[in-house]
Amino acid sequence: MSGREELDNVNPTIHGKLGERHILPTEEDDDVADAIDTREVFDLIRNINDPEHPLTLEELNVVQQAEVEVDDPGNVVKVTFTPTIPHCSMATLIGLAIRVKLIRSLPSRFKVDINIKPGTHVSENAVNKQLADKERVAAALENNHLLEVVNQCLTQRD
Amino acid sequence: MSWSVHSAKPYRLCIIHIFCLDKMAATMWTEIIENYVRGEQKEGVTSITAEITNGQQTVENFVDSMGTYLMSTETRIRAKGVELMSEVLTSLPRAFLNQQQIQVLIEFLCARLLDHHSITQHTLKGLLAMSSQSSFPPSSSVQVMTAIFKEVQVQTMLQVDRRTVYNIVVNLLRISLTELQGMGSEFVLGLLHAMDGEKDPRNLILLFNILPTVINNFKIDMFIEETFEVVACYYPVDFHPPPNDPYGISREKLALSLKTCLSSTPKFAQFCLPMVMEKLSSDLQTARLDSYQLLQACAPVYSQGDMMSYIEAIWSYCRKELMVGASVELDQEAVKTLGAVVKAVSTGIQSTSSGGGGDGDLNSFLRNILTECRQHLCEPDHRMIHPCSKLLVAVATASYPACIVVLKYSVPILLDQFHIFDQTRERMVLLDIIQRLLHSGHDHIKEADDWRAIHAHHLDTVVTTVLSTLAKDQGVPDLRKAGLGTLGELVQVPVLMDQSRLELVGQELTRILLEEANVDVRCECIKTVSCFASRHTEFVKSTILTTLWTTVQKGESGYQRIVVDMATIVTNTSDDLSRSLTSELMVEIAKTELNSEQHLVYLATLNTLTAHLSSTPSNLESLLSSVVHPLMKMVVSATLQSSVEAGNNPHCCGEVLVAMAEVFRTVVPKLDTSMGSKLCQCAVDVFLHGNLTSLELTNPNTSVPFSPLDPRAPVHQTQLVTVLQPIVCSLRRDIHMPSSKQLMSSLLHIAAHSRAWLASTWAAKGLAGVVNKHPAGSALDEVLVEAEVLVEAESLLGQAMSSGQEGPVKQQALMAWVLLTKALVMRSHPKATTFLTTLLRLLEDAELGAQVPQTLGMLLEDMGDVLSEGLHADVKIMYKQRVFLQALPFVMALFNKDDLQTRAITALCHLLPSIPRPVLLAELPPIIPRLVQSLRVTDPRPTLPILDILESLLEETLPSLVDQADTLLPTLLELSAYQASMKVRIASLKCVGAITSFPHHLVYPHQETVVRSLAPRLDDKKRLVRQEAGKARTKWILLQQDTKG
Amino acid sequence: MARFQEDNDSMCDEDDIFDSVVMAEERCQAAGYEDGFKKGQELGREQGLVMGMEKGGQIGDELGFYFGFIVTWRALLKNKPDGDKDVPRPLKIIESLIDIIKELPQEEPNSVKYWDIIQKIRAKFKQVASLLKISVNYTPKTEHKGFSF
Amino acid sequence: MDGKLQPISTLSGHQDRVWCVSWNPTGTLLASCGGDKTVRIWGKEGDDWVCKKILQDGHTRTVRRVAWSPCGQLLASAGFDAQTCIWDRRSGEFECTATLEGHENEVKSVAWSQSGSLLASCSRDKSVWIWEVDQEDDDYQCASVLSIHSQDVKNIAWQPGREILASCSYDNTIRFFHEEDDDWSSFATLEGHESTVWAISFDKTGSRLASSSDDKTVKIWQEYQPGNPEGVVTTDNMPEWKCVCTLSGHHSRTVFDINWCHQTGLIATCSADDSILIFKEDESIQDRRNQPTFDLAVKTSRAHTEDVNGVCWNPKQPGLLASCSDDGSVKLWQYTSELS
Repeated sequence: MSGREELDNVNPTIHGKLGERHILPTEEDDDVADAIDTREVFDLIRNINDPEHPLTLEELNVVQQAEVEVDDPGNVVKVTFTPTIPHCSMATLIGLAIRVKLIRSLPSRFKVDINIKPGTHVSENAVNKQLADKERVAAALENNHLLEVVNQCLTQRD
Repeated sequence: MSWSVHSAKPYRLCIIHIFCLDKMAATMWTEIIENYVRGEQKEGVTSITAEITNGQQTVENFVDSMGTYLMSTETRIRAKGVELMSEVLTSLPRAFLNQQQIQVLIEFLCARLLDHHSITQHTLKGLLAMSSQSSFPPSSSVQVMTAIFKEVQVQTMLQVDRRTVYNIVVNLLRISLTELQGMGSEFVLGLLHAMDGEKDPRNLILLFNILPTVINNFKIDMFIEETFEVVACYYPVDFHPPPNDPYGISREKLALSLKTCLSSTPKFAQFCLPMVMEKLSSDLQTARLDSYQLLQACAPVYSQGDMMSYIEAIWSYCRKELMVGASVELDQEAVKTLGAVVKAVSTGIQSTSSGGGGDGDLNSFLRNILTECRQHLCEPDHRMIHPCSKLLVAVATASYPACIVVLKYSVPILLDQFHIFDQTRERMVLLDIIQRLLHSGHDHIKEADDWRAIHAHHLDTVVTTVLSTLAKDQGVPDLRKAGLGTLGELVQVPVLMDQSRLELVGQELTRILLEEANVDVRCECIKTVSCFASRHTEFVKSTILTTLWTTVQKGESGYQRIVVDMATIVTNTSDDLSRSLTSELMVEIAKTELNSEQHLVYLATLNTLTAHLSSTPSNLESLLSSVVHPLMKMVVSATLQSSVEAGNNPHCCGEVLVAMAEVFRTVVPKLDTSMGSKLCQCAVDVFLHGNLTSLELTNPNTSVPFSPLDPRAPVHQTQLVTVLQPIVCSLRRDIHMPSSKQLMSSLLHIAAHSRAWLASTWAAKGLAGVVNKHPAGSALDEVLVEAEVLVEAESLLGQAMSSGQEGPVKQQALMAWVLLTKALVMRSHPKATTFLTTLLRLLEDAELGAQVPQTLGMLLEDMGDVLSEGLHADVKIMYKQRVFLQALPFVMALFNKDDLQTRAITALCHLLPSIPRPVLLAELPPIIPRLVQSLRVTDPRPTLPILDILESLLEETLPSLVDQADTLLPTLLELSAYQASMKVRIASLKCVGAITSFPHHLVYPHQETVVRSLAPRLDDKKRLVRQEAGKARTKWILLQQDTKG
Repeated sequence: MARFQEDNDSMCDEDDIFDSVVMAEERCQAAGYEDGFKKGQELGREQGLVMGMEKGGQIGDELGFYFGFIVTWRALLKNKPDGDKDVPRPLKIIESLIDIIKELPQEEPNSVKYWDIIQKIRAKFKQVASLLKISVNYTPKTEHKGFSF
Repeated sequence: MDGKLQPISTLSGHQDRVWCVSWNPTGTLLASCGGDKTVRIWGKEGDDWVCKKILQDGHTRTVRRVAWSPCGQLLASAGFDAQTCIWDRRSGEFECTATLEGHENEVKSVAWSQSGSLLASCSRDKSVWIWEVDQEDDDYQCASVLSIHSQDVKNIAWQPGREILASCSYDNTIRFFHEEDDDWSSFATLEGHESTVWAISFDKTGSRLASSSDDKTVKIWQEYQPGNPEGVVTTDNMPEWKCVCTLSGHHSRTVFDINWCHQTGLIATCSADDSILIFKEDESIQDRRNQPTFDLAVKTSRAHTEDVNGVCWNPKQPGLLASCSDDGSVKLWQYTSELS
């Protein structure tokens, strides 16, 4: 709790959460193939914990379903996220958490692009470039300290 | 040494002139005692106690014969002596010793306290024994306590001995409070001194429990602070019970009893409150938690003044807590605390309007917090409004004066915001808060004027404002829900609802009930209407309900839904409304021109109503006369027509009968003995003896006699057994069943021979129900023998007669047999085993075998319509376990027959789910290998239930399963790719995930393999499978966290 | 209408009387701005100074670390017997490194050149360490907040 | 497109993504390395390619790149564990005879000079290290530490025939280094790529350099010696490099690796778009030196099921290409041109 004072954004606005996805009869049907859609991808990332607040990225509006693009046949997923404040020093970590979550949960065939919503962060390009560099990401995930931090963001709080 | 000799004197003196020394007796036990004192054998105690209790010897003799040891100059011997003596005294019956004896012994023991410290513990045991004697003379308690406080250094002793002292205190406080009060401060200080620095949780619990008594019954004013300190030093409790500690003392228990101490007297306030305030600022969540709970306990006890002087501080802490939102639990506690405190300070204050005194303070406090909250209330788009509103609601709920101030202030603000913000989300937030505030109001505010004051600014607009959110074009259902919620509160505000607004609201709500497509919104609307009705019953009845009912009667599309909604509304509102709807329904049901589908709808609704009404015993009589009998009459009279007419009479339709039976099943179990017997008698008269008079009916065409329980009777008659069954099977067990023998055997015949499926099934159920409750004896036994002949010998095993119908006959027979067996095993009737064995043998039967596994499931699961506890069935404990254990060998045997393995597995699938967990865990180990192996079968669909069971078991990390991990994982991973069934894929993925809860060293080696082989599952064509795969994979990936990091 | 007249007159009359008052606002504003600006300048200078000292301190700390290390090793190497093939190379680089550190310009630390030299020093130091087969590297005291990988 | 690229075989075994493939000088052995922390040595047995050796417990983290010494006896591996390992097979077995430490973090590439007397390594610590090799007693002495790049250095390559080193970086530039009065320094900076330059590869002559980048393009750079006929200005008597050709619009994502075949002159590129491309220079052009044209000879869109991380031409068998990918597989391909 002592860290509370050092928060970048002490008092964020929180937003409502989407309800659980309603299961359609077709999803129960063995023979129908359900395409991977934006909601499915959004469901993967919306519950990621913010590194600083006891809140999820969805509650902080860092990620929104509208900012998720999915092309299932084309094997492309694009996620744009919005840091809570323009100088948020955690932006890279959040981005990394999103990427790791998707690496772990999406079929490997997908190409995943993660970017900061244009104009919402001071060092937008630097962060984007770093998140796009798979060599750096790979190295990061071999760093136990970092890995732990990321995993904390990815472990369900209940 | 010298002192020990001298200290032995007082004993000799008292003994000598109190007991007449009897040398004979003295020698009695020398041997036993000798052995004991030498420490060679302990049994001595029991034999001595025995002889004393059965009067062969007296305590006096005993003590006497102890003399030499008690006087010995050797400390060890004296110690041993006293120990033995105390042991014996302890093991004496509670009411054995008389006052005089006790006094003497106390004299002696108290004197012992002066002796060597190694003797003290035994002495104390003796004293404890005395204090637990029922005829302990209260007068002596002072002597005992004084001696202890004077001579015993409690804190220097062992935990057990300290405990002995505390227990003595406990006893004495119980026996002789008044005498001890005489000791005054001596006692209090003594106790405080004795317990000062106590560390052992077991002792502390004990002490915390007696302290309130002391605090409230002794004059502690001169040393309140000392008293407080002695207790407070344990606050907040920091204690972590050792793993598997036998005493089951938890941090919570300690905290609780400590709380009761601290909140036991208002005198503590001056010290306690500052302490709590300090703890409230702690970073430790537990500390804060305790502090909130302590405050809640103290608030009602401590003086208003004290609480008032800290209320500001408390407010700011609670506020901080909610703003930060560290944990839900803390939030709730903070809110509760605030409420409790405000409640406490408001007591005795009528309204805050009149200034001065405590209420003045309260008033200013409320003003402060309201001004603090104002800004947040004006920002419905900001998260702060949520904690803020929670706090306000808590305050408002606390007391009348608080409520009125808060509402007067905040409701207008919120309504203004409502007009400023037109975004759905914000509006919902606002409505929600308004609703909760108004709700708090209804508990406190009775005066119309108060309400008028609260709604002063918008008296005429508020209702319309809220109604505006309900308009059709309001896109979002959630907003409509919120609107309805608020409306539900508004309609209960007296001043708001003049005739015109009543009309307005009434129309709107009716419209929603008729037109609204969204289920959630309709549910909310039903709630609202219910609130509405509870205030304006007549109005709602005459407008909304009437409109709805007419639409229903038109039978237009959606009428089913509406009639259900109506039922909910009336049951929420009042029995009167429920009754009137009931009678409306009965009228409809009586109409034979309606089609059976309508009948089913009405009967279902009728059932809901009866369920509600019958929960009040006083309603039962009227239900019998207005529902049960009329229905019975309906169906019986229907069957009196020629079968042709009966054919197209809905009252002869099987489904309708079943639906009616449901209604009966709702009412009958609730009937008391007399009502039950009457109904039962009537039913038997009608159906068994064909005596229609009790239904005021006569059989028009004598050609067809009314004898429904005769297998030869026309189908539309025999199937009446459907409505008979719930009556004869759902009664209390103490109700005597008239001509039961005849009833049972006719049911048996129908069950076995009737060609009508409906009749035979329900007859079988009826039979089972009766058999299960029927008192043991010849009647029952004969029926069972009859059954063995009729069902077992003829149909099941023997060659059934006319070959053509063999199939169905066997089916019926099996059904009847299963039900009978169930009835018997449940009451664990002597014949149960034989019946069950017959059934189990059938497992290998060429023809029926395939169906037996399912029937095993029937034996164990609750059937609902018969043989369930709710229907007063005779259910002996552990019957499921017995069935399971008897069945298991037969099932396991099947595994050895190649062609029957699948059958074995299906059997397990039906048995396992309904076996109580502990039994399962006990019996499973031998089966597990089979289960795991069964997962290998090429078509895993039948093993689905097993996968489900496995998942739950895996989480328990059952050792026998853990051993299987290496075989299990590959199989599960294989199954997780089983294309033919997503259910199998999902279930197995769940299991894979569950395995991560196994011991880390067992699973970690598999991590790489599992994570890699789950990767392709992420691309499963079914979304639900992908989700499970993702979950499972994450669990496995996160494993590494445990070791590294 | 009448009232309006009245007001109007009164205003005209009292114009000059109130002039000082009216203007006062502007004047105060101007003065206030002046003061504020001065204060701001001073503050800025102070902060700049502190900042500079801090940065300077850090660099000094780092260079000091290197310098102490290599000077020591120069001594050690010189004591080794002649003809030790592991001596000449590190020694040579140490010498050059010492020169570079000594010649580091004290002025205009903002020039690109200055930082190139610092970089060169760091690089050379690593080389020395490597040649001496010692794993040693300078770790600055101050840790910057933030997150990167 | 006048060529064909036919898959010959797929070598599976790596337990994680494969980062890099490299042929030994005689073209008989293929070394691969990757996320499973191992180096694998593949060779031909009969008609099949099989895994001959697995070099484990050299690195504790991902092995990013491997490079054979010109003599073919030594294999250098660069690891994320900040180490460079030297594997010696003179004994017949591959044994780790030296580990070069000094980089602060991930070593991303390693390269031997043509003479084999120099070894270069580069790292995320923004520095390039040059080691002098004494093969006899496995001694590696640090000749220079070059902290010139402003970001991590992705790859390095020695210029054939000369002791000149080129490096490319996350800072979007390519740098050239040479030795002057026994210290090393940078003499040229090639700017033009708009994002990380992932790989560089010299042609046979060394006068041309090909680079591949995160900006999805490939660039061809031409060396201009002092006093070159074109009159390209050179500074302090060092050659100048100019971009003479940019190949764009071929790859749709980052181009991770590029390899210029010294026998056939073909350029192979691979990318995060899962494809492998082969480019062939059009010899018919007059001014090939200043305005070369490279045509797309083959495009294999789904060469692998995931990102393709590395390509390497066999030094002896013309047109034999090895590739490796995130999908954990190494593949061998044979290029054939329809014309020939």
